Formats: sequence, structure tokens, C-alpha cells
Amino acid sequence: MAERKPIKGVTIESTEKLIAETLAEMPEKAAKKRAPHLGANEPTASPCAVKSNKKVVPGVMSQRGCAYAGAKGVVWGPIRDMVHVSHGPVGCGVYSWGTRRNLMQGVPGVTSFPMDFTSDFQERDIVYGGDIKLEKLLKEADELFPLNKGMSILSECPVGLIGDDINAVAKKMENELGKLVVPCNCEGFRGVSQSLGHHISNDSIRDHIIGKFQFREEPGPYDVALIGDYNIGGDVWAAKPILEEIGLTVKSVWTGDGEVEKIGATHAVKLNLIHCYRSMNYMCKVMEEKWGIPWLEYNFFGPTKIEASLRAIGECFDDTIKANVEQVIEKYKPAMQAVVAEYKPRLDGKTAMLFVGGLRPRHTIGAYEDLGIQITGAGYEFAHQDDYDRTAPEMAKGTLIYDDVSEFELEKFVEELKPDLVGSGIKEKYVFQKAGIPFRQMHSWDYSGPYHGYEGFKIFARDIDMAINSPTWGLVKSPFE
Amino acid sequence: MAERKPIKGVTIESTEKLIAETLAEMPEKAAKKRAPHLGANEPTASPCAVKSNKKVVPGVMSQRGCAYAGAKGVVWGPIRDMVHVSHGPVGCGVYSWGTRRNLMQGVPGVTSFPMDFTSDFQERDIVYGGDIKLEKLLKEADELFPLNKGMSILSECPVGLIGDDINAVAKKMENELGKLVVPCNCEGFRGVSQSLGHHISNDSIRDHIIGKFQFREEPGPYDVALIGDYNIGGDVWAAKPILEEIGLTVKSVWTGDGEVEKIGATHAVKLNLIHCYRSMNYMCKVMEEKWGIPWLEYNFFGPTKIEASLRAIGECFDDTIKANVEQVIEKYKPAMQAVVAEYKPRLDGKTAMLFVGGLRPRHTIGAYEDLGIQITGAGYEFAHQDDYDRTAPEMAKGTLIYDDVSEFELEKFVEELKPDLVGSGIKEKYVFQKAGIPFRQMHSWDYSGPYHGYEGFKIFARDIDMAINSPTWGLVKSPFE
Amino acid sequence: MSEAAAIKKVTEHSPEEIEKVKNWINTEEYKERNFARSALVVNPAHACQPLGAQMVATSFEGALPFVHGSQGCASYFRSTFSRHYREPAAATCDAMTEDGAVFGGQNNLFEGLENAYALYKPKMIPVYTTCMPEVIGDDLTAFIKNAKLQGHLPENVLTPYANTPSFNGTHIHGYDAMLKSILETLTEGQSIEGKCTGKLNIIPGFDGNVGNLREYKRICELMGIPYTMLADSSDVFDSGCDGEYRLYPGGTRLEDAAESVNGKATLALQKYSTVTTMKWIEAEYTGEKVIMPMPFGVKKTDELILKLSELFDKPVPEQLKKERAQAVDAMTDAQQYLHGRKFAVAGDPDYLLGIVSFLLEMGARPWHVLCSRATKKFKKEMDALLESSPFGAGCTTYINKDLWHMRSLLVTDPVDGIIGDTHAKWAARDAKIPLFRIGFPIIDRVNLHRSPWVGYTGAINMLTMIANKFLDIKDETCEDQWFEMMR
Amino acid sequence: MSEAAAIKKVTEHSPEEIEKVKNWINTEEYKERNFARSALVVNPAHACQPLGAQMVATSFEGALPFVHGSQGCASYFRSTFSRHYREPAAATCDAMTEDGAVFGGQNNLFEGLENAYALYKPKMIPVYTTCMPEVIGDDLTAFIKNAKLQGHLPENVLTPYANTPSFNGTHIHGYDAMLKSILETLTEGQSIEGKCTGKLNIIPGFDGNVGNLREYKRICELMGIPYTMLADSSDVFDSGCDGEYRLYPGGTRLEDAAESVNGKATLALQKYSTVTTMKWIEAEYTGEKVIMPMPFGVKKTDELILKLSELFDKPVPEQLKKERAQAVDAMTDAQQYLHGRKFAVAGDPDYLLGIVSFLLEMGARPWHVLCSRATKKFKKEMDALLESSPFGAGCTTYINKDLWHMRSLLVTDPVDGIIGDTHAKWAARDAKIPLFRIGFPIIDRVNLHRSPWVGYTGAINMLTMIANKFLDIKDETCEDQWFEMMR
Repeated sequence: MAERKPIKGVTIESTEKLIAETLAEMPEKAAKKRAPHLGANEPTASPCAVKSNKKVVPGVMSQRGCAYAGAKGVVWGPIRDMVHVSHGPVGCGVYSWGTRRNLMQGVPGVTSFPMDFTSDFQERDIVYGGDIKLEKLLKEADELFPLNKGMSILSECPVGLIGDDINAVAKKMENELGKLVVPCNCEGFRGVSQSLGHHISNDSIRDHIIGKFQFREEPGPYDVALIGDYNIGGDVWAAKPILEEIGLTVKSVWTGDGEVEKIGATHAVKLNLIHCYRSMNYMCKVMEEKWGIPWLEYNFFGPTKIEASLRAIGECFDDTIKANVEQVIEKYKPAMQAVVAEYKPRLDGKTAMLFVGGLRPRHTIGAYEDLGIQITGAGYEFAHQDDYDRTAPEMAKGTLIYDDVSEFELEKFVEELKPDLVGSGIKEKYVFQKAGIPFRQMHSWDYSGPYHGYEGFKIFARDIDMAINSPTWGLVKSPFE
Repeated sequence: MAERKPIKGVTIESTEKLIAETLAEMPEKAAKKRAPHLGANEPTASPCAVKSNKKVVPGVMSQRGCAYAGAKGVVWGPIRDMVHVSHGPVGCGVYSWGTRRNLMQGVPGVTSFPMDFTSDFQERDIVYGGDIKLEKLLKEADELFPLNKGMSILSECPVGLIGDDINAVAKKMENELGKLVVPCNCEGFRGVSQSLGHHISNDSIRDHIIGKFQFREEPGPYDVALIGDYNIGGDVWAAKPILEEIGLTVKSVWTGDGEVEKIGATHAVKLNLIHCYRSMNYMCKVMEEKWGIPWLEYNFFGPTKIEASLRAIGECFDDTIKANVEQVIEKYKPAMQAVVAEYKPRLDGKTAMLFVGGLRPRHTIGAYEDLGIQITGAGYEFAHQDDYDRTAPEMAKGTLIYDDVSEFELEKFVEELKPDLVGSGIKEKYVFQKAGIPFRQMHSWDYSGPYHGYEGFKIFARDIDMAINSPTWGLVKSPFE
Repeated sequence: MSEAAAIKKVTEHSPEEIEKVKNWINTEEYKERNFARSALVVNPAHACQPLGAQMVATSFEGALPFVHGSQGCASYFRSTFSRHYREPAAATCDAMTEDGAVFGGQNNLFEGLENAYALYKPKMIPVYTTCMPEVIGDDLTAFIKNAKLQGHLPENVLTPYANTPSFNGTHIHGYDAMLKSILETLTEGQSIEGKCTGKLNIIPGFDGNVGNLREYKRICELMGIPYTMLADSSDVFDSGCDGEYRLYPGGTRLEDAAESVNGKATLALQKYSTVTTMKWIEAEYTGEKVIMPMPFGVKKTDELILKLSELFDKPVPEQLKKERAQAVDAMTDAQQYLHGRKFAVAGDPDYLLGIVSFLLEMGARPWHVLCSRATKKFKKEMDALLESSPFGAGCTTYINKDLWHMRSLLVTDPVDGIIGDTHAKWAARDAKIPLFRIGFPIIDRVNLHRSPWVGYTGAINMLTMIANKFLDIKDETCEDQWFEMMR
Repeated sequence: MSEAAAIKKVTEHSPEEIEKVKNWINTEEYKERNFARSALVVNPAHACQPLGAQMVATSFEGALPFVHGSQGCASYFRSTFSRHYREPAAATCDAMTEDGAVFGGQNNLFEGLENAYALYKPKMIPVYTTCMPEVIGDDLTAFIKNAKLQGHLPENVLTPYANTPSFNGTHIHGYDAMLKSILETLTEGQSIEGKCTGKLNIIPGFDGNVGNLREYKRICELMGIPYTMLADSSDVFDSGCDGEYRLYPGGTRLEDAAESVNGKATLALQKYSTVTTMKWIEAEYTGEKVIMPMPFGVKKTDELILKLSELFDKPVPEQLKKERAQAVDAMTDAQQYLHGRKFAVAGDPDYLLGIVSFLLEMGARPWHVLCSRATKKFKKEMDALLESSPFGAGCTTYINKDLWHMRSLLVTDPVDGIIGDTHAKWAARDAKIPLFRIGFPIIDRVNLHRSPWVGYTGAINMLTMIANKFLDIKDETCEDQWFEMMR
């Protein structure tokens, strides 16, 4: 990885000074806990000095979600042909209903279920337990939504506290209904962030789904699976065609626009291509150990990374595929150059700071750089060490790295570094826009997208230009003061 | 015609007293001019005492329009396949563009022309005359709208004052373009109301259109023409099917959703059925004199009048048609009774006052009475003696008749008679609604309709009930006073 | 030609022929021929002078608009206003007919004034003309003098009058002519050396949105600036329903208008509909004279407020600062729904300048700007506005072209939406794009004349109407897989 | 089970099968089975208690909402508010995890309060709970007392707290619990015998429309009635953008809330979201206590204004009389667009009662009224309202049914439109009817939370949104021959 050019005014010293000043304003105990999670980037350091995956420091206003959010929101929600039951009180299901933009094909309510199924726990369910209600509920769901290919039971906080046994209920109902019924003990209070929710969900797939199905078609030499693309704003629909264009056969997608049976047959593919390493590396490792399937991390954000990834993927296959790769790269080059030609002049030299979930703070850097934008700060809500190790080389020396950054810290950092754009989530968008700083939601693509692949880069470039160069920012400063 | 039951509180004396009080508040000269136009109804008196078709008394705020409105608005506008040129300054064309609801089939701008074509006179056209511009304009229109079946030149005020000769231009261009080009000298200042505009237009049809075409099909025994139905809100589309259902063949419609060539071939029909006597009786008489075509006035407002009209029409034909008439009447009776059953209970005993153009003040009385509503006052903007003669027998003794009623007079009359509904036009609607009196536009059906025929009566009944029984009238009286 | 030979069969266009022409009228070639028109006007987007005169005439307290000429015109003006505002629009007329064409309209005027005054007891009778008296050259000065001399009308009844020939200019010029004449009449003899009412005279111009007029008044009230709105149609065309019809439900008080000649400042917010009026005020009125663009969008509202603050030495109130910040907040929050979207705009000059400046502020792209009757001066001003922003690049301004020209533009050079009055709905339908109804007249929707488009609140209203319609269309036309909870 | 035997082929539903089920879910038979559900809830139209608590907690000046329990909940509440208002929605949390489940959340609370106070310097930290502490029975009274005793938080920091378990009631009950607790804390020791502030305390209840809150304040200001709005979210959730982010952009001033115990009168405008609060106020506050329905429509606004006039002995101002007449004018002018139209309505109890009364006033016909969590008492009150008008005939009230039940109703017993929040868009799409977004949350359109639905102006706003959408549909779906200039 070519080392990044240093960014004007951004040095290890200036960044460490900023960190120190910020920590100084915190209670001592909090500062002590937070210090290891903030650092000035050392591109070559390995492992990256920044610590991660620790409990939230109470009261600092972290942006993190919970295990249920990592399970239902990230992994299970996108699987289109299952009834996903938010098992517990009504809130979690309502807040996550349709708010992750994991688009899905199918007839809503018939073959796809972009809906909120819940057991709506009342006091009596807490007191007497919810297992009986769960059984009844699974029967009702299977009756009213007969074309479902399976049902998932996603535990909310109370379930784990009142001694319910959803695993037993799942097993019983799978037999009774002859349908996949997958338990997932993703109570919100488990672990430190969404991350354990991914892990628990990967385990549920391992224990209850994979290996139970086989593809209808005979296995082929170029069979691959797309792991860790959740079809946000149609990302899968922009990525898959490129892989097919270089000659691969994408047998299943984990889990964007996902089909559970195909997920259950993925053990037959030749190669697992993983985009979001954080949420799905677990099952790549399981499939590698149990079925010998190699896996490759790839990155479809921006032409530079797309080309590198295609060539890396090509390396895993024969010359036919390698030739196709070069052809496809040539085919889309003009279009990509046209995008860069149109937008780079208006974006070159701008800076951005990113704070997203577990992948994009590093994975989108290439796309920003393709447009001439330098990343002066980046961090993750719920990344682990291996994510930060992958991040350090992607960022210039001395840039700011922040793990599980709090509102307090991020405001200070942004105020100091004055980026031209902040890329983060809905909870941050309006904080920074009030301060007159252009913003893009890098969780939900601000209801735009896709941003993956060649088609995605056109939309990404347009949106970033729109955000940074919108004339409305020129109105923020009032003439009356 | 069965004589109407007397209406409680409405006597010759009370009405004449009201008229006298109203005239007393006018300047003497105006009162003298207005007196003959107001009267208490004598159902059996013939001719009706109320005078009509006289010049507007300056300054009293008459509701009348002008000859151009009678020509372009009433007669020519509805003819769908002609380019109607509003010849003169821009105003007249814009104000009458799409404001008469004469709906038309066809592809707008291709085979039908619901548009505003105008010569948009400027000062130089007044000074140097508009004939040359008119020639150029007709050529441009024919080129840009090639599928037009003819073009009409509808003069606005200035044309008649600056000595232009649109007749010569029309003749010249008809030859040059091989297309019907029909001049119509309907300058707004001519005559006393829209009425002369109808007459001038009838004459233009007589002189330039009728007799020039023949129907493609062979003449048949049941060929009729529908005269004086302008397809307001789809009235023709509700009336024509009934005539066809009793076995007649409606060869052409004057002029709702009209086709000019079929109008030009109407001399071949067996019977002219005229709904709006006022605007089209001229051509009925011409066709009777020149081609011996008998004509029959009919009334498709409300089941009572529809049945009477069908039977009268049946009388003009053989027994097959007569039998069809009885069959059709029986067929729709249940539906009509259902409408009456639903709405009459909420409308029985209510009263209404009507002030419309030249037909509906008398013609819709049957429909109101079918719903139990009595008409306590009626009058026309531009009717003539023969209209008032037809009106007297339709109204109870002592009810109020007012010709070309002014705003001042109508407000006094309504204030006194306190009707449950006023049926008039857009210029009156909001005056009476401010006074908390329910209102229906009886020119444009308040953008609803059709009101003709069986289908129309359902919609009419619903709309009248909606207007009178809307709970919003219960809000008018403020609790704060 | 013998009758028999002349008789042709009724013709029928074949479906193929219809299809051919249907496609032809959407082609570039048709557009060229369409733009080559020099005599025929199709679907113009403006009305004639006396309509504008009537808006002014009705906007003064106790004033009864009086049309000298054909009664058909008076009824057309009244029905146009009633359809737009869904309100009564009283106006009377002296109903000239054929004899008037020969002998002139003096007798009509005598009788008309006498009856109008007796029946409707107005405080003022503004007189304006239709084509006929203008073509035959009626001398209103003489006629009115004689009417009073011969006792048809008491001497003291105010009868300002204006010649408003519909064969030159449009409704905005009629507005100008009538306003100037009314002010001349009311301020006669009122000008007192050195006197200053301390008030601001506001002239809104021909504006069919009573919400705009109320927004101007609200801004002045918030700033503590005493004002007189000259030709205030806000109550006249938006009176309440409480069981009683009022012929004169509001309008500028005559005493205030009279006093306006001694005002501290006079502000016209529509340049193109107050040309002669402001020239006359320049000469006759005391205080500052200011002509500013209609305050569409934040920047133009800023300029207005700064000017008012300067003129009256008043601080900008907290409430307006707060509203400004809320407007900027709404615009920054929703810029993604308008940014880069192409718009066609049709309407009166001052409205067009305002709407285009708002679009540029949002990063939207005005693309076809059309005024069916305007001067080269206007075109120059519009082109300059477009050049002031990168988002104005590629936009063309058309003057003296009509909505059939606009149709050709929309089907050959498509845009995302068109902003204009109801008349633009036919072109919008053919081009399959939404129509955003900002202008006059609006006769196919309800209450769009009540909420302001100007000022900070107006910017939010426009943004909300446009963005939410685009989102409606997205939800209603997308396939199931693109149907989403969040937009 | 041996692995081989267990391996099934990937299945595919045939198009016929899909079509069969697609039609089946629109049948009466399916509706019966759907209504027979007793355990499964699908697409509920309500949220959980702590969301309501957070709306209250954020609506006091300098108050930092504090979630005691799982951080996932805090982020969900914050993102829900930010998506609805397009505004920041700060709230912190003491992030209980597995060990909290075992040992309780006291340590989390200690650290959480300490850090929150140090970092964000709030004037008040309202604490409310998620499922976990409620299930394991954390004793907030003790925890908070200990936190202060052990110096994690200065004694004088206001820390009202409420137990808001999401497994009973909904967000409106959380609103009630938190409000009562905050008022208890703020008014402690403030009640002074015989003292009267002369002010009106207004409690808006859980209302996602800042326009409504502003309308209440505007009415009071017009009537010259001094007021304190308790839990005033209008500035908090609609602050301006001027280059500076403010964590505490507004909210009820703590001093005013403290004083409210000595108010002249206390008015709650949402009965169902202030049950315990008003019971407590009944006992503790001076002055009159009044609970009135949300003033949707003219009659209910009349009642509110008459009550205020009576309570404070103030005449009804001309401006409100004028606005009333204008609302009645708009409603009588546009009744033809709503009369007889059937509507489905889904939402919170107080909103439902208001919307239905407005529909009845317009002569529209509420047909399916659904509240996904409500009491029999509410159903009785709704049925009584429906019986009060002939236009309520035939309407059915459903409680504890969800939006999948509503879907069955819409496709088997069609109506013209549905009024509700964004979640109803899926049922509206399947039933091919328009959704009128009045409720919470609205996360797929812009600025619908800014213009009021209550009061006279609110009645015009609702009427305009509904009528103009029906007219849009008519223009967009009619054949050419029915496409008209006037509507």
C-alpha cells in the first residue's frame, strides 16, 4: 500500500496535543479509560496502537448500539425470505424497522418480509416467561406468511434475564413446522457493542443454517459467495454484476437481499469474497476450517480499490478470469475517469473525517482519495484490533484515529481539524450541519446510493460534491451579527 | 304540466312587496328600467310578464358576459377538432381557456385543441389592422396543428372597431389551405349579453359549415342530432348512451365534444333533439326550414323529466323505439328510486333559488323537485321572452322571477327568501357562502358532474345533499360574538 | 361551387396518422417550426391590463372597481379572481354596447357611476378601461368631470381613473397605471413640507399570494416599523366566513394612502409592476424611495431586512434572526432533494427573478425560464442573475414566448419539474413532470395563495412543497425493492 | 440426523404459488385469520416508554437525558428523534452490560452521572430506564442517593428519575412518568400558600409537531395570557443553523417549571399522555386544572379559546376571531373535496380523537380507526365521538391491533386515504391509497413537523394537504378527456 502523502498542518505532535487537550477536560477516570482509544496514526506501526472493543465509558455519550442491533439490524434484517421475530418488548423492533436501508427483492409480505414481527412482551411475559407465547407466535407467523423460508428469533434484553429457553422452542418448532427456526441470543446487554451481535449471529448461522442446503445447480469452478455486503441502498446490485462480468458465479450473498437457503448452501463455493470484514470474518474462518474454502477481503469503493480488488480476485482463478478482469477494468476506466474529471476539480485538496461502524472508516478512504479528498481523522464504533491494523496504512502519518469516539471528543476534534466534510451517522449529521460543516451519512448513504462498484462511485462522487459544494452553506453565516 | 304546489310564505303579494322594497333603494331611472325584469310568477300567464334581453343597466353589477363569451365560450370552444382563434388582444382568450368545462376526447394538441390560440393584438395591430397578421397566423396554426378539421376566427372588441375584414381573410385562407375557415363577428360589445354571440355563431354555422359534409354511413331511420349539449363535466357522455339505448343513432352533437364535419353533415338527420333551447334554437329553425328536420326540446335533468322526454322522443318514432323507451325507463327506475330514497329524506321541504345562463333556471327544476326541493326564485342572465314563457309553468305561484338580476337585487332577494341553497355561478358562490348559505355552481357543476341523464342524477343528488347538509355550515356562527 | 360538389365525406384520421403527428410535436424539428412562429400565440402565460387594474382598485378600503367598457371583461376579471382566491370579487361596469362604439361611452359612464354610487355606497370608484373605449378614444377626464358637473355623482366622490388598453403590456402594467392614478387622487393636496409620518409605504405589486403580503406586514410589525401597504389585497381576498357577506372587507385605508405622500420611505417589492408609479413617487413623495427584488430565498430576505433596519434605524429582532437560522437549517437539511435538479419556470418578471434566485440558493438548476410578455431589460437582468451562480450555467431565458413554446422545450430538453401557474399544467402533463404552483392564477388547487413564498418562512414553504412532491413521486413510481421507510 | 439426509435442495416458489399467496393475503378469509392472532404482533404503530421519557427529558433548559440501562436503546431513541425532526437529539447512557445484569447498574450509574455531568455541564439530568434495570429491579432511588453521597455528582444537581419499563404501556406512558418526576423534583419546596404566578401551565403531551406547540404559545400570546409550557420541545427540536452547535438550544426554563406549582391554571392538551402527571398536579398545584382534547378542527379550538378566556378573564382577540372566520371560510369553500370521503386513521389516542373530530367536522367519514396500544376507556371515548355525528356511522374503532391488521382492513374494505405516521406507508401502498402524514414518526418527508395541525391555522393546513393530494391524484390518473384546467 503506497504510503499516504502527509497532510498540511497534521503532524503526530499536533494530533497528540489535540488528544491531550481533549482528555484534560474529562474526569480523570474517564480520561484514563479513553486515552488508549485515541491516537495519532503511524502508517507502518503494527499492531496499531489504538485499543478497541472495550466497554463504553458510562455517560460519555458513545454512538454505539447493542448486540440486538448487530444481529437484527446488520445480519438478519437483510435476509429477505425469513420472518425475523424481535423477541421481547415492542421498542427494538419498531426502531429498527426499515431504518438500515438493506433493500430486498420480492413481494413484500409474501416472499420478502421488510416488516416488524415482535412478541411485544408485556409485564406478564416478564413474570411468567415468553416461551409459550413464542411457540404460538411462530405458528401464527408461519400460517400467515406461508412462503417464508425460515424464521429467526432475535432476543431482546429481557429474554436473557428471565430464563426463557428460545433454543428449545426453536428446535421444537423447527420439527413441528418443518421450517428453519433459528434462535439468536443477541440480548442487547451482551458484549460491548453491535459487534458481539454479529458474532452471535455468525454462530447461529454456523449451528443452524450452513450445510443444511445444497444449490440446485451443479458446482462450478468459478462459484463464489459475496460475504458482508448488506445491499445498503442497492450496493449488492451494483457489486454483483461486476463479479459476474469477470466470469464468476455469485452463488449467495451474506446477507444483503439474502436468501437463507442459499446461505445454507454456501459451503459448496470455491471462494468467499468478504467486503465487511468486521461483521462476517467469523463465518469465513469457520468455512475455511470446516470446508476448506479460502476467503479474500476485497474493496469496491472507488476505481483504485475496485481495480486492485478485481486483480486480487483474478489471482485466485485461472487465466480466463484474469483476462476478463483486465477487460472489465478497461471497459469502465473511461466512465471512472469522466467522474473524476467532473468532480475532482471541485473536491481536490479538501479534507474529511470519518466515524462509522466497523468497515467504512478505512474502506471508503480510496474512494475519497480518488476524488482528491484526504482523510484527516477516522475511527470505528465497534471495530477490533484487526480492523485498526488494517486502517493505519490507509491513512497519512499523524492523522487522528479515534475508537468509540464520544460526542464530546468528536466535536472537539472536528472543531480543531476543520474538515470540509464529516462522514458519520444520523445521530451526528445535524450536530455538525448546525456548525455549518457539510455532512454525509456513511451508514445509510443519506438515503441515496448505491456506493459500491462502478455505478456506486458515480453516485458517491455526485453526493460528496453536492454536500461540500452546496451553496446553502454560504447562507449559514448571518449578516445580522 | 302539473301546477306546482304553493310554497309556504311565498305569495304574489309577499313577492311583489319584496320587489318594490328592492327597487325603492335604487336611483329612480334604474328602478324604472329594472322593474319590468322582476315579477311574481303566474304559472298560467302567457306570455310571462317578466321582460328580458334588454341592455344591462350601467353600474348595477350585472352577472352577464358578452357576445364573444357566447360565441367562443358556449358554441365554438366545445368543438374539439377545430383551432379556435381568439382574434384580438390576449385577455379574452386567457380568461376563457379551460374555464367552461366543455370536456373533449382526442389527443390534446394533436386531434383535440383544448388550448388558447390568439393573435395577441398589440397597439400596431389596432393602428394598422390585423388582417395580414390573421392570414399569417392561420397558416402557422394549420402547419403546427395539421390534423385540425377547420379553424374559427372569433372576433374580440377591437376587430369590429378598426375595420378589419375577417370574412375576406377567412374566405381567402379557406381556399388557400383547403380547410374550413369560419369567421365569427362576435365582438364583445355587440348585443346585450352572451345571447347575440350564440346567434352570430349559429349564423356562421349556417353560412360556412352546415351542408358542406355528409356522414360516411348511409342515413338511417333513427338518425338524430343532439343540439345544445356542451358536455359540461361529461354531460353528453351521460346523455348520448340513453338515446342510443332506446335505439336512436346520435349522428352529431352541437357542440359538446363536437366534430365540425359531423356538425356540417347534420342536415341529413331525421330529428334534432335540443336541450339548451336558448343557444341553439336558431339553427333548429334553419334546419327545419331548409331541410324539413323537425326538432324537439327535451330535458335530461332528473328521472321525472328524463322519462317524460324519452316518451316524447318515442312519439316521434315507430313502436320499436317506443317499446325501447318503456324498457329503458323500467331498467333505470330502481336506480333512480334508490337515489331518491337515499337523498330525499335529507332534502325534502328544502328550498333553492337559481340564477344561471339561459336554460338551467327552468330545466333543472325537475331534478330539484325529484329530491323534494322547491324552487322559490329563478332567473336568467341572457334568456329571452320564449324562455320565460317556458319557465312560468315550471314554478309555483308567487315565486320570484328575476331577469339579468344584479348583485344588489339578488342579495336582497336571498336575504329575504332565505333559501337552503343558491344555484348560480362562480361570481356569486363565495358571496352567499360568506353568508353561510350552501351554494352549487350551476354553470360548471362545481367541477363535478355530469348532471345530465341517469348517471348525472346520482351525482347531482349527492352534490346537492353534500352542499346543503355539510356540517361545515354548522361552524359559521362564531361562539365568540 | 355547386352544393353537391362541395359536399365532402366526414373525414377520420387513421391511428397511424394520429400517432405520427403525436410523436412529431415532440421532435426538435417541430420545436424549430414552433419557435419560428411570428403571428400565432398559443397558451400565453399572461393576462391583459385591466385585470391588474382591478386588483389594485379592489385593494383600497370602500373602493368599488368600475370597468368603463364591455361588461364581458368585468365578468371575466371577476371570475378569474374568484377562481384564484375562492373569494368574492366585486366590480361593476357601465356596459358599453354598439351605440357606445358609435357615440362613445359618456352616457354609459354617467348612468354607471350614478347607479354604482347609489347601490353600493363606495368611498372611492377607481375607473379603468377595456378595449372599446380605448380604440374609440373615450376622454375619461372629460367624461368624469361632466358626470360630476351634471350631478350623476357628488363632487367629493373619489374617481381616480386609468387608461388600461389590453393591446399593450399585461396585467402588471394595468396594476401600475391604476395604482399611480389612485395615489395621485388620494395624495392630492396632502403633501406637507417637512412633515414625515415616520411610516414605511410598502407596494407589493401584482401578487396573487395574500400570504406574501401578510409576511411583509409581519416583518414590519416584528421590527416595530409603522407601515402602510399601498393596494393591500390580503383581507379583501381572504376575508372570513361568519354569516355576513361584506362588499368591502378590507384594503388600504384611504386616509393612510393619502398620508403616504409624507412617508418616511417607500418600498416597491416588484420593479416591473410599479414602473410609472415609482417614477411618479420619486418626484412627489418625501423620504427614501427603494425598489428591491421580491424577497424569495434567504439572501434577498436578508437584503430586505438590512434595508429596513437601515431605513428605520431598527435592530434586527431576535425572532427574525431565529427564523433565518431555521430557514437555513431547513435548506441545509433538505438540499439533497433539490441539488442539481433542473427546473423550468414560467410567470411574471418579478416572480421569475425571485424563484430563480431561490433555486440557485438551493443548488438547483433553473433551465428554461420563460416570460410570455417581457422587455429585453428583464432578459438582461435575468441572464445576469443566472451568471451570478455556477448553477445558472446552461439556463436559457425566453421572453415573448408562450407555454406552447415551453412545451416544445420540455419534451425536447427534459427537466425535473416546472414552476408556474395552473396554465402550465398541460405542458407539465405532456412532459410527465410535476407542476409546482407558484404564480397567478392557481385555479385547480386549494389555499396555495394563503401560505407565503417570500421571506424565511416562505423559503421553507417552497422547499417543503418541492422536496415532498419529488419524494411522493419516488414512493409512487419505484418498484417494491426500492420502496423504503426513510427518504 | 445424518448430515447427508439433512441436506435439502434450495427451494424456489413458483410464480403461480406466489400469485396465489399474493391474492390470498387480500381476502376476507385471510383477514379473519389475521385478526385471530393472539401472540404475534406485525408492524405495531407505537414505541416503548423510554422514548417518551426522552422527549420530556430533552424539553427542559440545560437538561441532559440520561438512559440507565443498555446503550443500544439510547442510540435507537436518539436516531428516531433525529430522523423525525432532522435535528440533533443528545442523550447519554450508563451503558449497562452483562455484569450489570448480575450485579445491578449502580456502578454504571455512578460513572455515568459523573462523566455526563463533567463533560456536558447540564442543569438537570433526568434519568429513565430500559428493560434491563427494570427486569433486575435496580433501585434508582438508592443508586442516585448513593451517587451523590459518594461524590460522583454534586448534591445540588437535579436528578429526577422515572421507571419506564418498555414491557408495559407505550411512549406516551413514558412521557407521563418522566414529566411527573421532573415536576416533582423542580417544584419541591416551591409551593407557597396563597401565591399565584398568574400564569397558565400548558402541557402539550407527546406531540412530534413543534408547529402545534408554537400554535398553543401563539394563541396565549395573542390573548395576553402569560404561560409556561411544561416540556417545551419546540426550540430544542427546531433550532436554527447559524454556524454553532448548541447542546441545549432551548426548553422550559427550570425556574418557570419550579414556579408552575403556584400557577393560575394548568392545562393538559393530551389526556392519555398525562394521566399520572395530572393526578399528581390535581393534588399538588394551585389554580384550576383542566384537561382538554387536542384542538384539532374549529369546534375544539373554540372550546380551548373559550376556556382560556374564562380562566384568565380575557376577551377573545380580533385576530383569533378573524382566523376562525378564515378557517371556516376555507372549510366551507373546500368541503366538496373531503365530504363523504372514507378515511383510515392510525396513531396515538389523543391524536386519533383530534383527527377524527376534524374529519367529522368536514363531513368526511372516518372508517377504520386503529390504535395499536390503548385502553377500553379510549375505545369508549372514540365510539362516543363517532356517534356524535351522522358521518361517524359505519366506522369501527380497533384497539391493540397493528398495521398488518390495518392492511387487511384496507384491502378488504377500501377507503379513500389513510392518516398516520410513516410506518403506515406500506399498508397505504398495498391498498393503493394516499398516506397523509399526521403523527410520529415522520421519517420520509421534510418539514411536516413544522406547520401546525391544531388551531384554526392547523385546520386549514390539514384541509389543504388532504384536498390537494386528492386533486393531484385526479390530475395524474385521469384520461386526457377528464384532464381539466379547474378543480
